[in-house]
Amino acid sequence: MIKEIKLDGKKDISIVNDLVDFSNVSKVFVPLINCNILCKCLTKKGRKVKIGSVIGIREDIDFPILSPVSGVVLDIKKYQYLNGDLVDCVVISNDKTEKILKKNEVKDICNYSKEEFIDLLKKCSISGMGGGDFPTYLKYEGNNSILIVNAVECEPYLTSDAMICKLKSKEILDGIDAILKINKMDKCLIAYKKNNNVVKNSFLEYIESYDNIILTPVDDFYPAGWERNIIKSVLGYSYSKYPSEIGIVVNNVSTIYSIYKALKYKKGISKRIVTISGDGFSKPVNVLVKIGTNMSSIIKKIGSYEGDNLRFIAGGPMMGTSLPKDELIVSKNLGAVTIINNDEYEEVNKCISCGKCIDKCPVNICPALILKNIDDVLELKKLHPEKCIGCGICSYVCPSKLALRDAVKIARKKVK
Amino acid sequence: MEMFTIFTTALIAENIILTKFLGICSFIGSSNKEKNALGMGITVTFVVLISTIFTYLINKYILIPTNSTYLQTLFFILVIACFVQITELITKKYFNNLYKSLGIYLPLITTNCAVFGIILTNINMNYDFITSIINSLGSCIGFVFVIYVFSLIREKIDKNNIINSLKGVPIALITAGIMALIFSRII
Amino acid sequence: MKFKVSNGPFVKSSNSTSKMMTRLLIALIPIICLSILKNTIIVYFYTDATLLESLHPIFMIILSIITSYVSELLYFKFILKYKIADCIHELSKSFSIIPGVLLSLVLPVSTPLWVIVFGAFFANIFGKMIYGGFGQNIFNPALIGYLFISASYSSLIGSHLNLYELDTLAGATPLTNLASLNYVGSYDEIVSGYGSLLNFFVGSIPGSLGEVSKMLIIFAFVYLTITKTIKYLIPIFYVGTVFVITYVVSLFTDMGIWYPIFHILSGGLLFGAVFMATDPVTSPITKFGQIFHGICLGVLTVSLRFFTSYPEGVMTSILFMNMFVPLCDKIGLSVKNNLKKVWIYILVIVIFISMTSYFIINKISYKEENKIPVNILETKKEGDKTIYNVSSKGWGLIKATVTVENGEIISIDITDKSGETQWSELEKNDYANKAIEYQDNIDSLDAVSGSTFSSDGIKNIIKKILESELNNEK
Amino acid sequence: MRKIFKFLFNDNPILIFTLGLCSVLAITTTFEKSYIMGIIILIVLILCNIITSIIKKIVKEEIRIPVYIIIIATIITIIQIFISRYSPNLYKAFGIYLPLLTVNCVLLGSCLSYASSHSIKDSFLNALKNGLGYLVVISIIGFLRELLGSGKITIMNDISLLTGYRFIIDVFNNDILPNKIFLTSGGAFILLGLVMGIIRKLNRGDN
Repeated sequence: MIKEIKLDGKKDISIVNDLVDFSNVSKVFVPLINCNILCKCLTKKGRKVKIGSVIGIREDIDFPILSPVSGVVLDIKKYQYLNGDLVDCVVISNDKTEKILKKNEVKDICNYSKEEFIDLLKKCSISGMGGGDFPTYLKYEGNNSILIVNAVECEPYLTSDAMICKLKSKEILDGIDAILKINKMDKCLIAYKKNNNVVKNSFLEYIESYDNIILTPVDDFYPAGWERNIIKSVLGYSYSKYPSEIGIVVNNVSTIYSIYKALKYKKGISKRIVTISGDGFSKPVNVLVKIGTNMSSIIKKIGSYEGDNLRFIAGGPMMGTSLPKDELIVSKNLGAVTIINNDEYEEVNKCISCGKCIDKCPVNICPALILKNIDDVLELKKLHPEKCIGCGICSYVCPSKLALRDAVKIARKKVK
Repeated sequence: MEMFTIFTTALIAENIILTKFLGICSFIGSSNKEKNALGMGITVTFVVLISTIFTYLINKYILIPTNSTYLQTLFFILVIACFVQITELITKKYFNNLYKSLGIYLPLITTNCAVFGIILTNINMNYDFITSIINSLGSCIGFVFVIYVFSLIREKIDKNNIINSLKGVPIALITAGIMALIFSRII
Repeated sequence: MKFKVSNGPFVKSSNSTSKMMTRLLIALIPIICLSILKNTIIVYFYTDATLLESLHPIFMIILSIITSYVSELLYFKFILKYKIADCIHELSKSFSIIPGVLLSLVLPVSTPLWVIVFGAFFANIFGKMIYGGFGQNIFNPALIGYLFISASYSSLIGSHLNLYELDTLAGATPLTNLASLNYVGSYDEIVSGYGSLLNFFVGSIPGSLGEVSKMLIIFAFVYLTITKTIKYLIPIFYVGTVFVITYVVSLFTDMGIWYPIFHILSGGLLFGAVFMATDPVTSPITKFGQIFHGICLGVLTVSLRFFTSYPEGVMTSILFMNMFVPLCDKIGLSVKNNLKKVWIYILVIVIFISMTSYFIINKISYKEENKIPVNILETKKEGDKTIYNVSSKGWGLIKATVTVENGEIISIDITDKSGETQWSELEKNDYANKAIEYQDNIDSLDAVSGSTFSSDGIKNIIKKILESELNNEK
Repeated sequence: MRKIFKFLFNDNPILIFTLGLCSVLAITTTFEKSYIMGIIILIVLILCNIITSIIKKIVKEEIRIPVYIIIIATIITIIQIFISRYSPNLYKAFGIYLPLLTVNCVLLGSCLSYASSHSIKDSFLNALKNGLGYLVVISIIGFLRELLGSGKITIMNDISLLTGYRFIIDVFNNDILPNKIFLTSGGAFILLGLVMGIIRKLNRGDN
């Protein structure tokens, strides 16, 4: 029995207007972080870098961080990352000499062996762009039989995945076909929301020519985009810790596009689509930005804020965190920036232990009890806060409007 | 049926904490954590059962024939005190982990009114052997039952923001009072 | 540009605590209206009670609401020393109207008004405020008020019948009537005194203010579960367990299906289950915890109804089970972590139910033979005299030989009285011979003060022997 | 007044250290029983403190507890015989709580912790201080319980054999006040909790 809530997507306000390109930016701040683990910086001030040269590395699995632009490293300073902390970033001035990449373009992207494929993914530092920022090559190491492409995007206001399907559906399907051949998987399922016609129409044009790629609709409820829910609603299987145990790989649709570009041009991605929307923003739109650009400069160019009691949120309204100032640097896993005016939800009361959050929690833990024993670590260990995926349903459903999701986040830090 | 009524009255109606007020010092003192409460309860049951047997034998074969019943208090206290000393030594030597969990409660037992109270009620009501065992068993289980439930409630109460003049023992006493009122309504 | 930081998701559901409380009130309003209709309007027209007297129930409800608000205000003002503005703000957020209404609906109709004020004051202060205000109390505040009232002024509460019922219906509430028939009886003894079961369902039976028509309560339950304001698992399992146990009892004492239905529809069971037991703050939070809580409530209510002198088991069992809410949560959590553990608790539940039903059946059937605690060891016949060797339960054990001649006891001599500590008084006024004189109506002979057990022992001997004499003649 | 209040309540055994509650709640149903119990405990406390401080050098470390218990038990049995001789119904009223005094935490606590390490004079003064504090608190609770519970105050009833006359004040008997909840066991707990809260508030008020 999948625990879910109904949410109205509010997606149509930003998908209608087309992509705005802001990729030629003067300065870039590349965050030295991967999967919330800080990485070591390999460059110094004043060193010249080209697109794709390694500027940082994550020690435990020596996963490289590449420079999205060519230019000179100005210095390494702390800037605001999407989870709200200050992360040191490599500031690179962009000399706008985009190296033409035609010469090492690969004609047939299918003739890679498995080891070459995994090594390529690691060299081009491909990581999950749906928000998890998990290095993708680790998912492909085992032998898997089914690939699921997650184009569900169940967060309200977010349309970056839908936009990339709309523009690059042919390339995505080629990429999927190449992955299936290289890893000898037998089929791929593209999961999308039933009423999301943009994704459906964009894939329907080219889907016939690929026999083992199937478009499977998923019904419209909130945590549909979560790995476990997708696998359960699409295939009906369930697993204990990682999907690779039962031979399934789940990838975000923009990650598939970055894999395609890595196979085609042997280079990591340097640009990314970010949705800027929310009812506190004048012109909700999708923008194509370089990784590392500072969002405040872009927002000033597009539109202005409306309303007074506004919240600036990195990510979607359900899973995102609100930030004190809008100088947010774009990282590979930043999907959207949402600006919401938040004045009618102020009525915070005490917990009346009504049990709604426990009924609706997809990972089956008790957020209310975690909030009650927040400062007793022994008790917290029994409540397993580490299982939480931060989906925010508990705070959404809570009648007293308590901050349950953040309490569990704090508890997770305490238990670690 | 007779045994059963004695057992249930000792368990709920004549509950030694809530109606007979015995053992309140340890009840308030050790019921703030669930682990302490269980440890205390088991030790008390352990000590009471064995010492009821001893005191019954002493009373029947030494005190009544020499009709020096006024020496009762002295003898029973000595029995309990030295018995607690013996159990302390035994548990320390043989089952060490039991000693570690019960260690801090054993000296506390000697000053525990519940233990002495149960024995005295047995003697005053001059129950025969089996009924005194049943009675002390019932009251011990009542003791453990009340102290365990109370420790769960106290753990929950300590998290509330009570005004600081009522925090800690006074709020525990008031809750125990409400529990006593509920218990008295059951029989 | 600077922004305020606030936590948690930024899209929230429209549901809020105040909406839930208003839904609860909406569910309560029809019940209040019907009870007002039943207890005031009918009383006003059919009996010669003055307007003021018949409006008594309405005053009860209004007064208990006002007192709960005033007591909270006083607590905030004087104990917590808030300013007036903060007091009003806190008051609006702590919904003290619900305990006020529930308390007045639970009390019998003719309770004096100052008892209501006393009850509501204690309900709010001791039930909710000293534990830290709304959402932090251990016991259901309305029931704390009920507890304090019944502990201190139980005599003053008065009978459950309102003025109209006083002169039309003779008997007390159905449950006290059942208790007087020691829980067994045919359909017409227990039920038809109040019309058919339909009357129970519609609610024209005597009871406290809130025990009005069960139909309205069931409608309220359906409405509340659809709008998801109460924990629907607790009432279902509570009423279910009561039905199961009473059904098993009715099977063994062959009383038909109407017996469990009678038990469910009578007393405050439905009202307590839907409104009292599901108070969100004082009920378990985990799913299995609620199920376990409901079943234990059912078991406790039935055992209270059958074993104790109080006819009304619901309120006390809800209060008793409020103490176990942390325990039920602990059980619910351990089941949530690994499902295999659920079998242990199901086993415990099955043991609970079977034990209570066994004891109830035992208690009911035990009552029929009404055994006298005397057993005849051996009887010898000498000519027309029969000599009984008897042992009866006094303080210890009294052994005696009794000689009987054509139905008349002529002599008793006590052979062994070692167990009797105060035997001397009995000997002083030679109680045995006196008992022989009174042997026809032995109960009129009162026991010797200070040795009631021993004198009862002797009286039982006489009763047993006369009874066995009668059996021999038949 | 402030000094007396501080002398009595700042480290009162019942209220601050919650010791010796067992006998406090059970027998304070009438005012007379409570202040007599207070006097008994005062006498026992002084006697056993003096004796322990006298013999503290002789007694070795391990067998301290049994020796002190024997001392207390003997004193208590003496008093028990004394009471059962002079006022039998008081003895019956105390029931099992009189022999229970031997296990009372106040006596053993103060003997072990204080008397065994201080000189005779100090331990006597400490015993006096604790005893008086105990007496005052127990009589307050007894007074309140009886006043609110049964509406009358018995000053001299059971021990009439000794003092020769009975003295019971009848305060109020309307149907509101003598509310028998204070005589029940629950009422005693609640009253003690409230009194403890109030006194703790007053204490915190001044220091």
